[in-house]
Amino acid sequence: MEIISQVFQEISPADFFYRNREIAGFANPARAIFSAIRELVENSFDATEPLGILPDIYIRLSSNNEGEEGEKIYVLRVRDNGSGIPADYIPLAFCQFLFSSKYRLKQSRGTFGLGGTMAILYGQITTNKPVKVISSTGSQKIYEYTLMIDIERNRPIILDRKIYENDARWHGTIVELSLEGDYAKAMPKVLEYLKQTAIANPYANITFVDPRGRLYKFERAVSNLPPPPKETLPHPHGVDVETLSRIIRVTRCKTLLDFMQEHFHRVGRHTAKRFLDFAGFPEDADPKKLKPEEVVKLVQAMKNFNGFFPPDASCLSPLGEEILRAGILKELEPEFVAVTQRKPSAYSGHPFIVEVGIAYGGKVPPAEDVLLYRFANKIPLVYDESGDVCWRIIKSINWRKYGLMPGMPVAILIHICSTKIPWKTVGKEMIADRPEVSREILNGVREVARKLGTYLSRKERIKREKARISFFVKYLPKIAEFSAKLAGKEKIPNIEDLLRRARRFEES
Amino acid sequence: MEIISQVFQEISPADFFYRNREIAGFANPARAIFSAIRELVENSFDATEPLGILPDIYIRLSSNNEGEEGEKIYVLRVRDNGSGIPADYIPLAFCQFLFSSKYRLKQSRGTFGLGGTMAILYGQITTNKPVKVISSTGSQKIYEYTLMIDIERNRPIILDRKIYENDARWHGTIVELSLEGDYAKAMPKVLEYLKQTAIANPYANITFVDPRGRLYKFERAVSNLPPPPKETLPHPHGVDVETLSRIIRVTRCKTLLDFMQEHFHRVGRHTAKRFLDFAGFPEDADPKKLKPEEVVKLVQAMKNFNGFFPPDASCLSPLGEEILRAGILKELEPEFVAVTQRKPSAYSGHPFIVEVGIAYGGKVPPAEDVLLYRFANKIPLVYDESGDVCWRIIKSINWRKYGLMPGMPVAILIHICSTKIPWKTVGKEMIADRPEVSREILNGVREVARKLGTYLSRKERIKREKARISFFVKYLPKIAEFSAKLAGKEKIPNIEDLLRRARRFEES
Amino acid sequence: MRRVSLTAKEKRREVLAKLEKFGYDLYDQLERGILPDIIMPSRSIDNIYYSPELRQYTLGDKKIRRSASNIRHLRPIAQLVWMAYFVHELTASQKTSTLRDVFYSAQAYDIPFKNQDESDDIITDLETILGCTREDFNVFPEERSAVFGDLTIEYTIPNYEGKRLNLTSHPDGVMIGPALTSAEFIETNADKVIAIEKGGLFTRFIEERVHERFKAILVFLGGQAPRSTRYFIRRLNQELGLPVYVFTDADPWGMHIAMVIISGSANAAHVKELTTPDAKWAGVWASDIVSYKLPSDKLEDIDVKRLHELLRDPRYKGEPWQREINTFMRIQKKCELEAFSRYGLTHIVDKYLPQRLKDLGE
Amino acid sequence: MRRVSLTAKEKRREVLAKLEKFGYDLYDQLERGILPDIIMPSRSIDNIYYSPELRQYTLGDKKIRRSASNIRHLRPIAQLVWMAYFVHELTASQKTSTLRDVFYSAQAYDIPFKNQDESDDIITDLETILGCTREDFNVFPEERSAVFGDLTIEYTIPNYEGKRLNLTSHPDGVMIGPALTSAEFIETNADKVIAIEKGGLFTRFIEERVHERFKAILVFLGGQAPRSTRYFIRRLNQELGLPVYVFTDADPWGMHIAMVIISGSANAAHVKELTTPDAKWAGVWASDIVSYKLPSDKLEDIDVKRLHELLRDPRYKGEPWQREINTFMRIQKKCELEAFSRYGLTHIVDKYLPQRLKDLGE
Repeated sequence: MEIISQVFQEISPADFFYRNREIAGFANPARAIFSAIRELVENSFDATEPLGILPDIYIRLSSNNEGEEGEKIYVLRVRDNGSGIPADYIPLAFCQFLFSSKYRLKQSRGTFGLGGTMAILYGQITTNKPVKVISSTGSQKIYEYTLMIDIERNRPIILDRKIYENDARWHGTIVELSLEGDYAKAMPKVLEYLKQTAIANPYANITFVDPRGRLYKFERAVSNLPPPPKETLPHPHGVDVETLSRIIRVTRCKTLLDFMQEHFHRVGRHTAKRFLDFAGFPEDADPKKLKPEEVVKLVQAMKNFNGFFPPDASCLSPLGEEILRAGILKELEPEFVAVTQRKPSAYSGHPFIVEVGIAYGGKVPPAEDVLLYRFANKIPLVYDESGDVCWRIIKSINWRKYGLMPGMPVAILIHICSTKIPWKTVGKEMIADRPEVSREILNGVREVARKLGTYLSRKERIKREKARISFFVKYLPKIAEFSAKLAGKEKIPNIEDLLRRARRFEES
Repeated sequence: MEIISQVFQEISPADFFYRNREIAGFANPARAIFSAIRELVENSFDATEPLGILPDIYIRLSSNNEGEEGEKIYVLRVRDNGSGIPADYIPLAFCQFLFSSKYRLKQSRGTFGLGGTMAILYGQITTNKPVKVISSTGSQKIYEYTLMIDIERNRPIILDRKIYENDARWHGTIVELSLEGDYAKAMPKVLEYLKQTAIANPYANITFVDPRGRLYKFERAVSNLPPPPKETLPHPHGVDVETLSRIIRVTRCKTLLDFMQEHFHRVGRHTAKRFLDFAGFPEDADPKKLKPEEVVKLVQAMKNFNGFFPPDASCLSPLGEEILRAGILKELEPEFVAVTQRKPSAYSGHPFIVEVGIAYGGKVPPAEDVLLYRFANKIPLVYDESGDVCWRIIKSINWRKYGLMPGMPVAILIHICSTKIPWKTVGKEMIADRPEVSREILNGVREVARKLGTYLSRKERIKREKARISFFVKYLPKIAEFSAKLAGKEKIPNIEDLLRRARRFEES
Repeated sequence: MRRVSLTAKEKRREVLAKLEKFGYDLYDQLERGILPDIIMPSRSIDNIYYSPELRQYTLGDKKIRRSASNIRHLRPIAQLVWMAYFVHELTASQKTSTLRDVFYSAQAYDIPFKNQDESDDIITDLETILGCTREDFNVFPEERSAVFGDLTIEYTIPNYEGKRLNLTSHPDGVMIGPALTSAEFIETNADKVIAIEKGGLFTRFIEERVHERFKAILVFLGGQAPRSTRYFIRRLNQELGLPVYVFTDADPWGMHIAMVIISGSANAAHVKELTTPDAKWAGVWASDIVSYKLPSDKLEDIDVKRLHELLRDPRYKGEPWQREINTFMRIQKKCELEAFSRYGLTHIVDKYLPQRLKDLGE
Repeated sequence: MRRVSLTAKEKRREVLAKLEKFGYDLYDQLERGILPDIIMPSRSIDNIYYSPELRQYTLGDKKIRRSASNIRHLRPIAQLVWMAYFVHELTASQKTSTLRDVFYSAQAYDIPFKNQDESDDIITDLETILGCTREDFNVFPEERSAVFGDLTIEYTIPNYEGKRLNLTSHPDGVMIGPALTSAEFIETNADKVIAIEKGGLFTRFIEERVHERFKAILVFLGGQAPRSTRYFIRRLNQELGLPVYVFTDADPWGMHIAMVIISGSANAAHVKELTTPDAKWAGVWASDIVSYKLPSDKLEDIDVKRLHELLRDPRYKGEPWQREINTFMRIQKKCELEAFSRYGLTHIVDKYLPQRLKDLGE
């Protein structure tokens, strides 16, 4: 008996993400508005900051039928002063899935390389309108494309292309797309997102004009940028079989000793020798001739060898303590602030840095719980707080140990930057609980909490010292007075000498 | 000034999922074991049940170094008696992403078409070992492939292929792969998954041999299968611009009247006429000549027109009240059970059916909260309960209204089946909060809760009725006795007559 | 209304007669083959009115009907009849009982109460039906308060009938229990009554001979005064014509202790012999905190909430209530009677008391 | 230890002398230019022992030292000296005060206490140092209990000196306050003391003439008895040689009320004149619940927890304690004194009381 079998079919990546658009944050009209703004703003940041440009980002969301409730058609326009995109790449960069500038080993805001294209796809399937992209790299020309996505083939369709003179040598990118959405519902999260973005990126100018014509301006407070990330080699601790196989396929090294030094992060001659000895491979073995089991053995050895240097931060772009402090002071105006940048660390070979700030008093509202601001690669996370590892850690800490009681005005800012943020979901809102990462977060939080604890206890100690001296002055005369009365004596004992001695004793 | 721009790069779908494997449930060694078992078991169900085969599924997880703690290498083997896969399709079906039999408009367990391939990819990158697939469609041959994935190209690599005679005309598929994992940690969830799978699929035999050699057997309790799903046309309510454009591209219809009847679910001549009138399109318009704005207008009209028949359930394969009740009775042995299958409904044009069961007493443990079992397309969901819409709905219900107090032994089973489950994340563990879906769940839960409420209140009423009659018998003589004493009378009034009347009054 | 000067024996006879009539009514209905019913004034909140004439809470005209044909009423009616029978026995044999005793006694007759609240409630029903207080049928609460001063009483209880006692005979104060409640007043030289919330101050007043210096009968309230004590104060006022001054802590709760003596509580709207409408709240006032610079505490949330409730209460319409509530709100402070100790133990008696009595027109 | 038969006047003189010596010690140190210190027995939990000879809790040999050179001790020492001064004035002028009054009085001397707990604690320190009770220096608590029975006393307080009162003179019971605590015992015909936890039953016993029928002095404890009442019971036992029987509810709390009268509390381990080691807990026992079929309630978690604590308590080593604790555990029930009412109001007096007194060898 032969059974009629299933029908098989291949689909394109664009089709896959079209069918599963909710997984990238386009689950409903309110969320779609939020996600579209966020994805385009992140693209703008990535087109400016890493290239040394102070970001100027202008966002406009407009609608012809504002005032009615519920879902309607919006036009979203985002303009930046970034590096621009070379004309030939524009159609692919915006209208083809899995084509991006972000598939590299350095920190960038978007890590799936889907965001912008996903927003355009969502706009297309809800409005059937093309997207307009205007860009220049600062050359003599400005290019304007009118594009749609061929979803079944995962290819851009170029509907129109115009070229303008660029006398002013403007550089940047403008994206304008139509989409169905529900701004009334999305508004609180959109504004929270922009406000927190301004905290973590105090070197940016951000302007937002909303569909009701209201203007939100977040102005630049510092004019130095964080150090831009550099592309880096993979760290041996983070290498899996697939990565190693790919490197073997392309290497020109003839010996494992060269191979280790050439292709891995922070591996010098000495380290390579010690490692190969540990792993039990001859130094002169030809990497191309490794058998599959030997590749596995080499990967295992890389994971287990403790002698590698930890990854350095050059591929990362943390805020730095100065900018973090500036952002906190600007926004929260606290009585006390402490910040820390943890040493670079790595999970599964992905380097990351945790930065933590604490703020006490000032504009921080007193609350039962500590107020938590979460950032990943400088992006604020405004959804799903309670599923985040940061939240779990904050809740697990015994704050009393640091002299903090419920009801005190304390805010914690946690920023994790990495070449690969360990997201819990594709929605990029919750950080997963990786032991290496949560250890750094915990230690960072403890470090700033200790500083705050020290501040609070010093404040307390000064108060107490003043009280001590006043105690002698107050109570010794009382003891003299009443003991004299009890003893039936007329004369109260002379305690001047004792008081003088007590004071001296106190001061020593 | 021209700025050096970013470097662009295209990656394959396999590479994308390799880079982002945690989003498909392969975040860590414990979770990977669970996900690999689940994905292969689901594939086995999809290869048997819809084709009218009573599933026999055998799972074996083995390890050479069991006993040590933590991560190690396992061999996972899953065998089913399903339809088998035609020889030529085997490499693509298992070792190419976005190639699947599941991209159709009918209900199947896996909806991303990623699961099996993802497990194989994870095994490959952790162990560098190929996967072995043995399959026959019941023909004269059995094929055995040894395969790997070319991740950078998203293509299968065939390492070996053997052909055996199939005298017994065996049909089915065996998959055997190696992967790194942590069974000790994964065990509770794996066993919970299998137990709940047995509840929702009481027509299957499931056998599991774990690495410690323990045998878990879940035996078939009923031998009738749910009706298999049929492939269906899209329902007009669920059509977006992209879907409509694709249909227009392939249609041979010359008029919209024909077009509507030919390509959409449950649209007959009369409905098509009424709809086109409502939408303001001439019946004889040529679909191929619609302008982009007209396509959008037609889609909007489809969404807004109330005259379409609701989708029928033919493309869905719900459990049915009988099987659901059997599963509950078998596993929970409750004092009371009620089940309901809601009428088919649709969200964004995807038909779905919600089935709900309630169990009271028996083996259901009394607990503060109602015990919740969630199923999607017959798959139990065992992770992330609190993020699920079912959980939110259960929590939102005022159970007291149905006579239920905290601490009572109540379990709710919710099964949603659909051509497209509205997942919240790629991990397939949480159902998103779609108004159409949550309304059906809410109504389903209310319906069974009402039945339970009726049962409990009838139980209570019978108890009360008995109490009523005993009241008269008890208290009327007291009133007679003490009023006589107070009044100073020797004789107690005769109340026999009154008692008789009270009884009759009660019975009426 | 009953005459104030009813002697104890007459009073007892009247109560017994009322109880017997209550029993006869039910007996009669049963004899005629009718499921009996009982009609009584409603004590629900919408039938409780403040009566400016009586200057206390009182019940309106709304009646409720309990019928044995209603299954939910059967049990309460049976309990009520039993209760009437039980207190009839008690009164007839001149014994007393506590609320707690009554609760337990029911078990002997197989008419158990679920809890004491239920049995207390049935006693209140009986009070409402008969129009007299539970003390009239010899049911007393646990709480004990005390009296001290030049008043000679004559006991009416068994074994003590005709015996007399002067209430200065025990300088710790004489307990107000069943015996004193039912005693006759024979003779007094006092010209006023001073009621005091706290025991410590009561002892202080005795030690400082306030009863002699101010010709006062001193009553220790023990916080919110038990009903027997309120009844006793009323008798001092009505039978002997003595003005009554009440001293409490300066807070909303102390103020209300005075008010309940003056105008009664909503809980006791169904009885009419517990109030002393002419009694005066003599302090400590909120304004005293300011003028005497007394040590004080900040008002807590619950105090402020209580003040707002009192503002809406019809009993608090006039003065000094409105003035003092507003002063509390303004200064946000409260203090206790003992606060005067900061000026020495005798200050309250030497300075404050004479001044205040003068202020109040004494 | 002080002799039991010390008269009130002698006692007062002795207390005053102790207070003066305490003052002089401090004065002397200051005069010699030394930061003074005070050494006293520690009242910490590891210095409290159960003394089988004394049959009460008592303090061990551990001492603590409070030195004015320690900043944390300065304030308590000042408070302690002031307290000694204050109660010296009180005792000398034969006035009484409550704990609350003391708390407020401190403010006049600019040595305020944070709260009453703090001032109560300093009074306890003073008791420990001087080895006498706060009642000895005229500080009394708020709570009032009462006594009734054939005992003639003679007052020693000002204005009442030499006056006599028979404690049957007021049938509601005579309050045990400062005046009675300091009175001399003149004459009695009673041959025992019956102490009762609840007021209702106390009144019942009076009404049923228990004082005559059983020749008993009746004491109303009012729950956990105030220290002045425990002292009073001790005097009845020691000075008059009367055996003491204690009746409480049948639960761990009632049992402990009896125990505190017999062997004292850990809180008062520093004073030695509050216990009556020969007093007997006469009921209601757990075993009575079974043998008398009394209406009962289920033990609650907190009751069971308390029983486990008592099991470990050295005071509960002997009988009837062990037997009754085990019975409680077994039957998991408790009941109140009033529970006897199920057999009628007089049952407890007619049947239970004579039987129990006989059981106890009366």
